[in-house]
Amino acid sequence: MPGPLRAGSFPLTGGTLMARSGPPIRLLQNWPAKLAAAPMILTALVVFIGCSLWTVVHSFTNSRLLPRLDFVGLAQYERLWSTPRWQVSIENLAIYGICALVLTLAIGFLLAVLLDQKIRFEDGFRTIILFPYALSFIVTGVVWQWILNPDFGLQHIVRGMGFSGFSFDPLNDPNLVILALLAAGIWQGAGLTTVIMLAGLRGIDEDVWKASRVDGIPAWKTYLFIILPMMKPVFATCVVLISAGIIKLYDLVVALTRGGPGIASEVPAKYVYDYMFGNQNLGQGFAASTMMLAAVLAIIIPFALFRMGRKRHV
Amino acid sequence: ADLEVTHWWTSGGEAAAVQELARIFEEQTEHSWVDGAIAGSGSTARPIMVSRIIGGDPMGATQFNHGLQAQELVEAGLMQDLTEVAEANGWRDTINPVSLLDACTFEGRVYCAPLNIHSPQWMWTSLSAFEKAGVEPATTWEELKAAAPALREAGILPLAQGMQGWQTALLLYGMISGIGGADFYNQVFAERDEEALNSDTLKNIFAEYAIARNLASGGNLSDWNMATNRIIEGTAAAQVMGDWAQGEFALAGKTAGTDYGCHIGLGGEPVIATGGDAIYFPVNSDAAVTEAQRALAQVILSEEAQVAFNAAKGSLPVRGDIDLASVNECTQAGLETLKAGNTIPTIDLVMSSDSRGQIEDLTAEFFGSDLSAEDAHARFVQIVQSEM
Amino acid sequence: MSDAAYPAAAAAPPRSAAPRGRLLDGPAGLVPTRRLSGKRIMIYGGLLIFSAYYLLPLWVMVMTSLKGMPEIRMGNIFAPPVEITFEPWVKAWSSACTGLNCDGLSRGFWNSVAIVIPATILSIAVAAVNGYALVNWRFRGSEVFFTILIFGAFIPYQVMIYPIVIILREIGLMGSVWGLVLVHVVFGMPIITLLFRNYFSSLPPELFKAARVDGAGFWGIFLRVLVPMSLPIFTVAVILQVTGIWNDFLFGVIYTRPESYPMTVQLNNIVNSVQGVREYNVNMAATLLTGLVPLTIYFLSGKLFVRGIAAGAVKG
Amino acid sequence: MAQALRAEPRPELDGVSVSIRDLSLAYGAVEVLGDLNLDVNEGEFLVLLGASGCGKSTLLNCIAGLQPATKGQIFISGQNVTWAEPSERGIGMVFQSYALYPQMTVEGNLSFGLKNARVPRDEIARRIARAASTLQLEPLLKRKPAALSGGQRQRVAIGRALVRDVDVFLFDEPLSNLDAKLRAELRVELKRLHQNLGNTMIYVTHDQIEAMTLADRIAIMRGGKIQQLATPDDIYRRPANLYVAGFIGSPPMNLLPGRLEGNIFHGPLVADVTGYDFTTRPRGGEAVLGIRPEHVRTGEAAAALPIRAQARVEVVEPMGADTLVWTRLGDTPFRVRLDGEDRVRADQMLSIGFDPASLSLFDAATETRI
Amino acid sequence: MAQALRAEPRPELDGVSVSIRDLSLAYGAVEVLGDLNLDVNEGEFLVLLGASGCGKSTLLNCIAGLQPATKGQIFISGQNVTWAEPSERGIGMVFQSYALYPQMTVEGNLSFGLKNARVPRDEIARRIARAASTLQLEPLLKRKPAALSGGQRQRVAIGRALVRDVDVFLFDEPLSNLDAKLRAELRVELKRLHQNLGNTMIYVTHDQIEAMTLADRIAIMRGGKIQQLATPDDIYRRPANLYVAGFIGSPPMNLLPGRLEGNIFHGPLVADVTGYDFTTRPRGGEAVLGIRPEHVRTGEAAAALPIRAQARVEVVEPMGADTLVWTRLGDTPFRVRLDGEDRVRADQMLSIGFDPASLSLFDAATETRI
Ligand SMILES: Nc1ncnc2c1ncn2[C@@H]1O[C@H](COP(=O)(O)OP(=O)(O)OP(=O)(O)O)[C@@H](O)[C@H]1O
Ligand SMILES: Nc1ncnc2c1ncn2[C@@H]1O[C@H](COP(=O)(O)OP(=O)(O)OP(=O)(O)O)[C@@H](O)[C@H]1O
Ligand SMILES: [Mg+2]
Ligand SMILES: [Mg+2]
Repeated sequence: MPGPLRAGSFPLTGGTLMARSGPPIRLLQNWPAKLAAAPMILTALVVFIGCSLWTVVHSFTNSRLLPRLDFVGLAQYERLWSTPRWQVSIENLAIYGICALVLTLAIGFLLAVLLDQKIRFEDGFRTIILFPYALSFIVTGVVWQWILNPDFGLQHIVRGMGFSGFSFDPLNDPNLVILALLAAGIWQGAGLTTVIMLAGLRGIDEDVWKASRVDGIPAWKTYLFIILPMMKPVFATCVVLISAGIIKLYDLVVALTRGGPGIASEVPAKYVYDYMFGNQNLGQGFAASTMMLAAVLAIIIPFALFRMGRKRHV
Repeated sequence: ADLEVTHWWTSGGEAAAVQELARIFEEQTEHSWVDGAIAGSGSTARPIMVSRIIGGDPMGATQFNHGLQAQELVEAGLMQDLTEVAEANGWRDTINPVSLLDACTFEGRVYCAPLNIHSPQWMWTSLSAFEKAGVEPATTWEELKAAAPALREAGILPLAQGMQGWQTALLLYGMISGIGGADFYNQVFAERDEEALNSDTLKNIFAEYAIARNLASGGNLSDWNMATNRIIEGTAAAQVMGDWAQGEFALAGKTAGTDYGCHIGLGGEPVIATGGDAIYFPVNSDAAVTEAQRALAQVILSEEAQVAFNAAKGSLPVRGDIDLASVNECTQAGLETLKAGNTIPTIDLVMSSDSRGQIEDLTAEFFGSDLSAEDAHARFVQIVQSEM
Repeated sequence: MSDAAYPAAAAAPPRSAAPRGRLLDGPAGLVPTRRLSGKRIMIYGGLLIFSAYYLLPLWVMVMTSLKGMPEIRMGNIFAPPVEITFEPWVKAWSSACTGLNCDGLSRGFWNSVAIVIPATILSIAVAAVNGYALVNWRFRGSEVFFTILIFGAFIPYQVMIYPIVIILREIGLMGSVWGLVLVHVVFGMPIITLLFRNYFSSLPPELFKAARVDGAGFWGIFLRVLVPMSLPIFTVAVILQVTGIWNDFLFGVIYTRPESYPMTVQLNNIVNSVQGVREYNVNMAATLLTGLVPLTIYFLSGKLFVRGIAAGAVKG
Repeated sequence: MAQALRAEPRPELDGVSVSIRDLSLAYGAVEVLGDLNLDVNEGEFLVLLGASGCGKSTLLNCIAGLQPATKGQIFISGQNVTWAEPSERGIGMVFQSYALYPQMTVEGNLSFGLKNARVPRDEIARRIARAASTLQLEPLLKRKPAALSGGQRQRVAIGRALVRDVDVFLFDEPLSNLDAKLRAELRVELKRLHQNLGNTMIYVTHDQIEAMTLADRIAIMRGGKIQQLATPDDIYRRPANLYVAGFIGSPPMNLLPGRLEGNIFHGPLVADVTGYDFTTRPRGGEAVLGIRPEHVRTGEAAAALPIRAQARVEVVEPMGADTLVWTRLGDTPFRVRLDGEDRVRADQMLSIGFDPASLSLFDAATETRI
Repeated sequence: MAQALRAEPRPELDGVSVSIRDLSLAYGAVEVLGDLNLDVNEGEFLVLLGASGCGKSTLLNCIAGLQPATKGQIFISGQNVTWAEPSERGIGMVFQSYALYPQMTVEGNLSFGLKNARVPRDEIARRIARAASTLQLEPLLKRKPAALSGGQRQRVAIGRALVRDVDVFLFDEPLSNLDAKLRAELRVELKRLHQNLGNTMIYVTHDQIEAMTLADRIAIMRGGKIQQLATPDDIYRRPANLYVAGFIGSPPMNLLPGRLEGNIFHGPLVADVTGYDFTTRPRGGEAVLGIRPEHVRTGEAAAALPIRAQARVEVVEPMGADTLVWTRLGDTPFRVRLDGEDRVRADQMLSIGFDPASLSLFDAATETRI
């Protein structure tokens, strides 16, 4: 007869009916699952939690090129918040984030609705809308830089058509550069949103459509007042995906504008990167990334609590 | 052994210079050069280099601007000690100015091999552009200002200025040393003298800086070589840029004096900042690689390499004992200034990357917005004073 | 029971209305479709406008890449080339320079392949097992770990670069392809695990229970019951990971050596190594070449991807 | 065209609420409805009954205008509505999945269609009040569908049809998603509703109990064709063909294959069917004899009947009020339904008997009643 | 403790196949099963019956080992299996959704468990052949589940349990996904299977017809507790409390509230219940009188019975074999089930009557039978 511990850890041993006769040991319960989930646990604990903590701790130091535990209190934060570039970055991220979120959702939904009209060539249209998602931000940046190039691109073409006074040069106009980022960002990202929304639309009970037709409700009203609210979970998925991308916005900026003209299109992630590596002030970079982390938590935690709470109450 | 060398010399002239260095290295030693170019600029490449070094996967040799950039790596013992090579080859005697070697020295030991001297404060002018506008080619900042209306009239951009932070900052440094003079430059950056910082001279320089912003408006340029290209094409009149711009001119087949003009500083007393690139050799565990590292260090300061490299790149050699008869008049002018001892330290030697980055941000913001000269001055003073 | 209880057949209502059923005048048959055309025009018009927005950059890329530099300088980026040249493609593929390396993208292509294959396989394998454990073998704290993982999807990569350098150094993988693979596994984990978790939780739990009664263990159930029925979600995961890893620049450049730089790094090098004039045609050709693999995958997979997304993403 | 839709009521459609003429519908090459004709009288409760996939919902959707027909015409209240929009047809519809608008309150669900049709506000209030009181929805008006039970949701869905003030109600398996108990209750409510309102109702189901209890007439469909259209009683007692006979009744009719020679049926048992009410002139030949389990008598009661046999009990299924006994005649399983009080055991022998008047005979070849 | 649990088969469990002792289960704070005790005899067919959410599946999963219990013990064939793996418990299980492995053939589905248990290959073949012949699966062995009808799938699922050669079968609503006709057929097949195999079977359903027809004993559950455990007949005739009375029977028992004084019940009707078989000493007080619709007689038959009343017919639901008539006694709806042959019309007056022996009386406060 195997001892209780071994019996617990090897539930498949023993006779057919006499396998385990004592209560199993807590930690060893379900052990293959725990073993298999070890990569996840390690990632969660070591990389996501561990690295974040490491970063937070070092944000209170004056580390420069190399991380050093030489604590300086809140000095890095004080400096961070008095730096105009950081303020501009935050502002840009807020503007870009809100616009990109709203526009991506709106365009994604609109396109999904258009694709849902039992059209011909649906596959073709869908592929066209989705393909930019396959490209890297570097590619996207290069292409849009080229299209928006004042000497060759859009401005040049429009002027060539006779509107010689036409001026549209967002890459070099601090006030318009966000538009360039949005055009490129949405170009790349709206396709996935469209596909998810389309899947969501297809998942809606046909009978609701029939009911609204019998009620004589025009299609646009049905979409707006009935279907849209039914798609809440789909929207939630999209919002999570889009905002994860927005907060990390970096590659596109580097590829398209390098933060310029001036510092007009700087974003927090770039601030972090530049300070950590370009300016060799790790402490400052860590302070900035801690602020980003805090912002993410401030958004996610209430969301997660809300969802958990809802689950519990149902 | 294979020696991997990482650097960010990827523009036309720069690449040609690296080519020369690699050729000589492979000719003179039995080692081979593995090129690790990373395009972009120092800020793209540096994190990659640093993370590889601290990640325990060092390259054989790597470019750094010498000065404070690599100091912490040296302190942490991650860099190869080259003192023996330096002593054996008498670097201290040949390197001119000797401050370049000092920048490589930490606690009496040598940790890097200076490669070239950058003199950032040059004004390059397009002679054809002035001709088109029907004005005398400007040789000083004041003349450029005077010629600006005529240039604009002729559809020529008076000042070709890339909008990236390091370029706008470079213009500012040039104005401080050019307009304020060498001593003033030292007071501001090296001594961080309160009086100098709050002087009318500096305020005035910022006013001039605002004028430069006007002269550059409408250029819509970002990369420095795009701006240089405007000078080569003759669609812009002047650019303030380092001597590496000469590499572009050379590549485009232009000659100094007939196609373009070069003027040290902005018209005042010519002073040259002596910074530049140095090659560092991270500590590694492979003896063969260490061997190759020492060989490269030796090659870098050899006469042949100094000539070939700097001729291609358009920069100045770090050895004072080289006769560069073949160089053009611009390099000649640089060399003379150097010989005369009219030098100032480059910004990397006196300011930390951190402060320098902040200054770059400030100037980039200044060029990309309508920030007033007064505000920019105030913030500049603050940044300099907060330097530890 | 008498017959009277059953009305005679004749007295019953007609068995079908056929005798009365001839057509009367007035509309009959299919609704004429003309009535819908206004709406259809709007739908197709809208789609075409958006398609133009999406296709325009691709068009510009292709056209530019087929022109010579003189033609580009003259003109209209939207115009098709007067004289088609494949020179830029050849140059981008085999001779564009970065520093001293003038072998174009070709080397990076194979490097990318060598990175993408192990990273995709490994990251999907790990994420699929995670999703499976999270749905079917919940243990204390499994949801907590999952929540942390999802938080991780939001953390900017820059935050992680330094500590990961240290971690990789400690486990001795810094600079090797396997280090990069590990990084991709870690950063691909949140979203792919989420996909698998959603998918597995949409499968009937009875299937899992039946397999347990049948004596299959943790791996038996996963490999022999669940994996064979998860084609749609594996397709999505493969597409997302292949494109994501292929397109990655940051990790590729930081965690590998120059000789194993992926294609995107070389693309960046080519695009940013300006030698005199920017060679837009070469840049565009290089860009297209780099995008070719993910684009092909998207164009080929079409419906499968959409179906998989529907299976894995829509349920919140 | 719009003119044609607004034609005058036609005398030949008097008393007919919904008339379907030669309706065909095909999805691509698959014909789902074939040349279907059907007249539903005013105030009638018509149930469309059939197995899954037989085209019931499709027919209902055609009537509602949710599915354009390939061919044929539809008249509602004497108007040709073949090309009319669903909302213009004067119909209300209730769906199996309720199809409530989830983010609106019950009141919003009821009023949304009316608001769209620009019905004046006090009229809307009046109609909602009326529907709510008819269906006892008053306490629920402010709730959202998520906070309602299945039965309540279905009542709201009915209310949404009710407020439209239309002549014809269409139901597509409205009770299928409810549990048995609730289903039985709502069934009675629906029946009461019909008695009170007197509207025409067309009701799709595959539950024969629903069909039997609710319908004035039942149309049994199969493969897009109507097999029999008659009162529940007729359908139960005189199924028009083998399909209907087998479909209606739970447990289903016992069907014994054999030959009819004169008035004598030779099969698993030999039966003199004199007394059977032939529909057509009886011809000899292959035939099927059908007898419902509840029309079979046992024991003493059987002895007095003209057709008799002995059978061994195989399985006994007590169901409370009655008991189902499975026996076998020849090779054919034979079910007998007994009162719940009767006690039978497996393996015992049972004398059974039945009356020719209560059986059905079918031609084996054409499968129609003879 | 471990020692005590590892005891030899226990004499007190002789003849008991599955024994559940003080089983409790809670999801977080929600108690789903509370201190449940249940003994299932060897070869018995036990049905767990209850409304949705009452914990039937949870109990079954506990027995199968798919859901660890919070407290209590489970014995199968005399062994304590409380902590054993599902595959080690000697059980086979069949699920409502079939839960066939979609990518395996029928044969693969049947053999999966055996292969896992490393049963020799020829033994596997033998068992599959046996199960396939029992369930007539031979022609299907090479097909995949997607190519099977619902009934065939469920037969395969049963086969999968069968090949395991176990003592106890667990069924979780195996027939709920099938249509009515198929359900009735498979029900009989299951009954035959039990008769042939003689294994212990525990069967979860919420369909009372299934419960009544299949069970040797029925356990009626509510809120994780067993309300009554008895034979179908007992449960039908002598429900232990009001919940069981209302739950069992379709249409459900008529329940009339009132007062019991001596042997006289005062409610919507006054009834002398002399002749009722009291369970406890009758006490006066609030009581509920229950009478099944099928135990109510009408017309002449009613006149002879001790309890009589007159009622107006409100709704008539013909259901083929019988007819359900809705009337009202006082304010309480009162259902009467008549033979399908009887003809009644709405609004007519009906004399009704019933026998005290066929009714049930409950204490209004405790809701238990008196
Ligand atoms: N959009 C469609 N395309 C092709 N065939 C269809 C479509 N909709 C329905 N059908 C087919 O038409 C036939 C009739 O379908 P319908 O929904 O009317 O059946 P039903 O009688 O309502 O069945 P159920 O009782 O399952 O609701 C079915 O065979 C179905 O497969
Ligand atoms: N994983 C779970 N977490 C929390 N509560 C649960 C969980 N599973 C079941 N429950 C709850 O336990 C109770 C019993 O569920 P169970 O599935 O046993 O009911 P059931 O009697 O089988 O119902 P049905 O007839 O609908 O299958 C329900 O109230 C249910 O909400
Ligand atoms: Mg239907
Ligand atoms: Mg259940």
